[in-house]
Amino acid sequence: MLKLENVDAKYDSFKALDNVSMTVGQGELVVLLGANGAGKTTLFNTISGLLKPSAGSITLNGEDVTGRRPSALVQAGVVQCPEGRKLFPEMSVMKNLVLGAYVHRRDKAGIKKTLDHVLEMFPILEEKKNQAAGSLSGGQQQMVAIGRALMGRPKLLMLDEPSLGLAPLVVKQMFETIQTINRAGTTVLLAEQNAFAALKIATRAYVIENGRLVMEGDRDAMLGNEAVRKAYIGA
Amino acid sequence: AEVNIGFTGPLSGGAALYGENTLEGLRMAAEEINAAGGVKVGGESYEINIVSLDDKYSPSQAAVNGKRLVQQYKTPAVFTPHSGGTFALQAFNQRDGFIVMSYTSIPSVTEKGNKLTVKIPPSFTDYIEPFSKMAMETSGKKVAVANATHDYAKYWTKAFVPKWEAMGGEVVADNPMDYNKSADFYTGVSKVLAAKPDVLFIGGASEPTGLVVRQARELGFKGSFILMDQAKIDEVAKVAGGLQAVEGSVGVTPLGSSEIEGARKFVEKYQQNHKNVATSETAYNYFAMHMLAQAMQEAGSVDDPAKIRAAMPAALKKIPAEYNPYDVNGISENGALETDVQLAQVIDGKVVLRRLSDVLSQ
Amino acid sequence: MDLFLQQVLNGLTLGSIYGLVALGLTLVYGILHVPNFAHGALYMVGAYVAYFTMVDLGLNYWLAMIAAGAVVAILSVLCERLVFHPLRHAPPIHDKIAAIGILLFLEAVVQMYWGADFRRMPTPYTEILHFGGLTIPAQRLLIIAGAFGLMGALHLYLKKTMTGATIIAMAQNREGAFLVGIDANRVAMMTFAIAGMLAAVGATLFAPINLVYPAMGHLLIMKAFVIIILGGMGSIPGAIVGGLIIGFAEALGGFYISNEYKDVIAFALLVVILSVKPTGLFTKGVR
Amino acid sequence: MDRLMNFLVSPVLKWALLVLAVVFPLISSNEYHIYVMATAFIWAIAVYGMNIITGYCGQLNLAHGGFFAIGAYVVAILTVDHEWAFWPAFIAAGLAGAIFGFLVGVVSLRLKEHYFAIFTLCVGFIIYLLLEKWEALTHGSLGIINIAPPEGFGFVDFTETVPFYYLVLAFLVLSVWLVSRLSRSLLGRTFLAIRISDDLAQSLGINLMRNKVLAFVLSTVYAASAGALYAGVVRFIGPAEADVVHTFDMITYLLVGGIGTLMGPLLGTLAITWLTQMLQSLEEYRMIIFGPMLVILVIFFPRGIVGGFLTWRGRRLANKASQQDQGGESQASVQTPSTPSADKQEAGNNA
Amino acid sequence: MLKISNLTKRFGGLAAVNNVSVEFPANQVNAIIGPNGAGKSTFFNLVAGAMPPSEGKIEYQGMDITGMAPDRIARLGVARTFQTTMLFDQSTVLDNLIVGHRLRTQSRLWDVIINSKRLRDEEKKCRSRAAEVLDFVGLSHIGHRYIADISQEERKRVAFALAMATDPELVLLDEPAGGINPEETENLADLIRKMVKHGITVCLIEHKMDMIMSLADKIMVLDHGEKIAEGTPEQIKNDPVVIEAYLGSEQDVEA
Ligand SMILES: Nc1ncnc2c1ncn2[C@@H]1O[C@H](COP(=O)(O)OP(=O)(O)OP(=O)(O)O)[C@@H](O)[C@H]1O
Ligand SMILES: Nc1ncnc2c1ncn2[C@@H]1O[C@H](COP(=O)(O)OP(=O)(O)OP(=O)(O)O)[C@@H](O)[C@H]1O
Ligand SMILES: [Mg+2]
Ligand SMILES: [Mg+2]
Repeated sequence: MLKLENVDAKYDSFKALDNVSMTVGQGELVVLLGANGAGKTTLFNTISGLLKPSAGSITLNGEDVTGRRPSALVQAGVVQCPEGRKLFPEMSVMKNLVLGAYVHRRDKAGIKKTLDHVLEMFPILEEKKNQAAGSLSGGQQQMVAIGRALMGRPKLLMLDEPSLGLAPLVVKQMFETIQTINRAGTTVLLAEQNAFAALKIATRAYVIENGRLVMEGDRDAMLGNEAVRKAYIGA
Repeated sequence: AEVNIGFTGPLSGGAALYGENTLEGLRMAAEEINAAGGVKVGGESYEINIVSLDDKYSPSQAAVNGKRLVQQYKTPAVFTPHSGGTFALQAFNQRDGFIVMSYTSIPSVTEKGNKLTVKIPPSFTDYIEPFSKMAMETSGKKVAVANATHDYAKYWTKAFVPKWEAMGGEVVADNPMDYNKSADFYTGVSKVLAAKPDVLFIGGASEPTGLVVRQARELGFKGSFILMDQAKIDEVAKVAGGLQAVEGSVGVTPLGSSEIEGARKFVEKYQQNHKNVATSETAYNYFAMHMLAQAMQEAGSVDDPAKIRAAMPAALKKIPAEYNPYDVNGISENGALETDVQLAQVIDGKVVLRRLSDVLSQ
Repeated sequence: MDLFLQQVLNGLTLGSIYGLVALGLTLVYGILHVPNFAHGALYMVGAYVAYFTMVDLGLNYWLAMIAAGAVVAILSVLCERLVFHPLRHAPPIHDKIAAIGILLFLEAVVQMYWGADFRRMPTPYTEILHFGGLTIPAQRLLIIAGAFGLMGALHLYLKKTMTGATIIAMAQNREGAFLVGIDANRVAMMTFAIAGMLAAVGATLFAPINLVYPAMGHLLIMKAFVIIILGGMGSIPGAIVGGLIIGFAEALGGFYISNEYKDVIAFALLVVILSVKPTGLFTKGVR
Repeated sequence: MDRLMNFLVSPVLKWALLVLAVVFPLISSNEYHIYVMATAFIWAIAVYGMNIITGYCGQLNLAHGGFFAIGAYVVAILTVDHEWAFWPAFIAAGLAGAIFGFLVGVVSLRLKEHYFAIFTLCVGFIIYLLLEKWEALTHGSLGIINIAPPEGFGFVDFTETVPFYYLVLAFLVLSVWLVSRLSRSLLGRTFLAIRISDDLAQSLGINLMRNKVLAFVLSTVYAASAGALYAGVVRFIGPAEADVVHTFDMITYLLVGGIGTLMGPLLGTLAITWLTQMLQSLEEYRMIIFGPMLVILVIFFPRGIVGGFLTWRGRRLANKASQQDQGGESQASVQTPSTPSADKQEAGNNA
Repeated sequence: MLKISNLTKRFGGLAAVNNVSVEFPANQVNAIIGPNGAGKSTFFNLVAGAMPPSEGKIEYQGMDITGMAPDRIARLGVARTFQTTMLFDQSTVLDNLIVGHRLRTQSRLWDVIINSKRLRDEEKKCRSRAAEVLDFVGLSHIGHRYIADISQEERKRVAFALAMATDPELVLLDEPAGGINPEETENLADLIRKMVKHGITVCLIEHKMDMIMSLADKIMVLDHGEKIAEGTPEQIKNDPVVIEAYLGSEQDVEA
């Protein structure tokens, strides 16, 4: 479904991605592991078009999408739930969610359905739906961000550290939700610090270090790998 | 050879038009002089080269410009069309050795004992008595002051109010307005009209003055106007909606209506190269440039300001009438040019001219 | 009483124009998070384009208004593309300076082509209506009606349409807007176009009772800033109400207190209001 | 290369600049250049003041020009209407700057960000209007003429350009010296903490109001003193001196030089002043060049002359340091320090 | 150390903190946990004085500090870190820290002008304090780096150091381990232990349960602004109310 070939990305002169090649197959749930500053967010932003790669190519379903605008990619079904949430802080929770379905804006009934689905997943949002998103607690905002991404009915959903700042109970639910979404046919690309929980639901995983992909493997191989356990899962 | 003549005035910002107009007068004169072979001094003829610098109406910029003109361009004289610039230049003109050619009608410019200052236009104070007299005769004794708020207008009001009262008139409202910045004059005009005046004393730049006239008429004012000399009757009328809108008003003579030979010649020349109407600031500066050139010839020097200044009375006598749109006929000891001013009044939709001396002697 | 009503009318006229200009400013502020000091220059250019269309091309008033709106909208979009877009990551003070650069440039260009003269724009609506002792020139009625019509339309556009919502979304988080598939650049351009158009239409409405000259936007833009701060930056109702407050303060204050101090009154009002309510009248309490 | 760079930041440069400034009148044949330089120095003093409140403390004060005018008017009114000598009037101007600064600061510093900026813009405008309207005190729009020049001593006559130049230079050096001392001191660091975040500063036990007001008062004293010197050289002032345009000019100087840097205010002021003088020959068309130039500068040199240089150098040094660090377990990579204030678009998002 | 009685904070109709009474003893780690939006950060804001409470009383070392200005509270020895780390990106790490000790100094403008001995002494003091706390958090080697260039975890540590530089007796840490990986989290926990060993009382908000459980001496659980439990980690882990509201089932805690 998604294929990156020899992608480089730069901030000024600093190379944040170095010759990254990866594939994400239809229906897979691929986890991206890496320390802070390894380049996960950069990779995500490159895929979703917020950053232009300085070299290499990105193909989506066989079509070259390198350097496309983010809006075009969302249209094509690539939706990112970004690190740092990037909500519309002064809009109500509801408006935030509805805007998530911007590319489907003509499909009123569809929006309603996804909305119900999202509110069911995060009941607290139902309660707060008329409150300004910026006045929610950190964790609640994270829920809005995930919800907003889901509203875009993604084919490829990219989640950048979705469990950041969430309570354990919610984290657990969230991983379940991700799994559900994935089972229902959405391809998922997930960056997580919570490596264990992420790997448990993953199909495959990549490890990124200093902007380079250094390891790749399926779930069991990764869970069994001593180096991975040590670096990302903890004792 | 060449002689540089300096100019510092507003060429950008709100007063740019005014600055451009004054500068244009200098340029016209310089062209004529150069076409006629330049200034002849000691067997050599000098082309006049106008060096103009923008000061945005700021005195301090004028001072910087003045320094630059004198130091870098060795100008024996610097023209400036505002009192602030004049004062700033006067702080050092005697020491640095240049004549300040000031286009401002504030008398104090030449009353401070500066020996190298020439005040080009007549003092506005000359107008007050005849204006008042004419307006009282036509409309009545109740005046409302609604002129502008800038420095020059303030000087006017200060001199005008006591005079009007001394002549038996009454000031029923005093409500100056910012002509350059106001978005709308309705409030101000309706306020003064509420005092039921016979005469409105107004004036700032001509066009906003025209707006004030127009709005006063819209609000039902039937009396006449005294136009402060910065505003020109013809231009005011254009904005106000024709001469009938300013019926009864008194003001300075618009160049186009003047019968003086120099004025007619000047307007002709001006219209060859310009689309708009010639203004008095252009004409006065045009004259002043000619006079300066003449004075240089008389003095036999293009770089000794004291000599040039001293030669001015003589130069005035020699200057051809065609260069003298206002019949300037003398210069006071302290540097003010003198003329018997013509005044204008709109009667039955026509501009009628009268000599100042005539009005006062009646 | 008549005199009072006359002042109310004056306040309404002024307030309409102020509101219209402030509206564009507050919209652009929403997107840029930067006070666009060049907005007053756009207003001025609008007046000149209308003047040119009417006087030099001899077209009618409404065509002139459309032409002014279109040209200034394009100009405004150009400013966004060439100046503010590249500056989108810079701190606000940079935009302020850049905007001043634009302002100087536009004024100089206009002066080069049209000179610094005051010009007077004609209007087809020269009738003067009288109600009792009240004098109402038709153009003033047009100003009030036009301004409120536009404000209403804009409000509906922003509140009721999805495109409107995207503008607001953009204002609050540019990247967030990207990520839900909004073409943020297009929205930014659209906002600038609307703001420019509002300024130009405002100028075309107002110019016939005023004069057209290169510095005509100076004080207006200052007032517009007072208004958007008064109303709360980025707030649409704030801009409208703020415009009216300042309009009335000037008209009534100018009449009943002192015409010379009427600008002082407007600015002092702001100082007082902000001392009491430091974030303006219409900002919501958001962390 | 490195040696050159080190020279450029070392104190040697400052001494070199000072020597250059001292000999300038001797090598310049043209008094006009000296005069321009002297007025530029005056403005630079005011810009240093602005740098304290805006550059170090992070509060954009748009009333700065107003305080400059207050200083000028105090000197004008005292010397002309009350026949004071210049120097006592100069001191009074500084005091007036402090007193008004304190009053305005106490009211306005409760506001934040744009609200503070526009509030002060209005304060500046009110100052302007009052200077213009309050005729009994300020002579209104007529302005004040014949302001006393600074009294000299012995053979030194400050109405002459060259002595005046040295006088202003002395004040400038004093101002820069004080700012440099301030910026490196605990007090300067306190201001910086406030600039990062009010909340952070408060949590570190810093009394916001007291420090902000102090920075504000310092800046207004600078402005008023500069204004006083200005009155002493131009010797005629009108309300136009309080025009907001001057405030914008000062911001431009600050930005071009490098906001929050030590030499930025001076270099920026000199650069723009001379640029304007050079463009004078274009007359009314010069804004067609100057306007876009300003835009380009801001886009491509966002941190100004000094700031840009420091960043570039900082990055080089850091690069070197990390090369030396190689092998250490630190995996953080080097990057450009990002712009001081948070990305605007995200500003609203820092919930 | 810290005694809270009936503390309430309302935002409009919402009681973000609702009638909470609790006591945090000195010289140990006191943790606050609870679901998102439970009012934890708000609770900290109230203690630190960043916002005034609607009702209730806060006593610190027996002194009533309710409604006191945050800077005064800081001077009394309460330091905090923020949920989103705030530092001055354009300065070096060391420069960031020096100002941390400012509140323990007296120098005024006058000292700056005359470069008084007091100022010089105090600057030396601040500098050495900065070096000390930097050493304390184990970052001496990056003192010369620009903040913008250091990693997330290092930033967290610098934020700790900054709080430490104020010579606090009580530090409030809001999600110090947010966004950093398990190994680094462990290091951070060690650092917190070290702080306690140095006589500092810690109050901590965290979602990482393994960290909390191994670190805390006392835990308070908030939900919807109300205190639903308090006790030792052992008690909390097995409190059915807490499991229901926050932790989920036993196995999840380990995940
Ligand atoms: N806007 C930027 N400008 C310059 N450098 C950047 C920028 N954003 C990120 N970087 C650098 O790029 C590298 C990769 O960063 P990235 O945010 O992609 O890491 P990450 O793996 O997502 O880390 P985290 O777990 O902290 O989210 C880091 O060294 C970071 O400092
Ligand atoms: N300034 C405010 N205005 C309105 N509501 C607020 C404000 N601050 C906090 N709240 C509300 O108070 C509640 C508690 O927020 P708080 O930030 O204290 O939660 P928290 O426990 O820190 O959550 P998290 O773990 O997600 O950071 C939330 O529902 C939030 O929406
Ligand atoms: Mg990341
Ligand atoms: Mg929190």
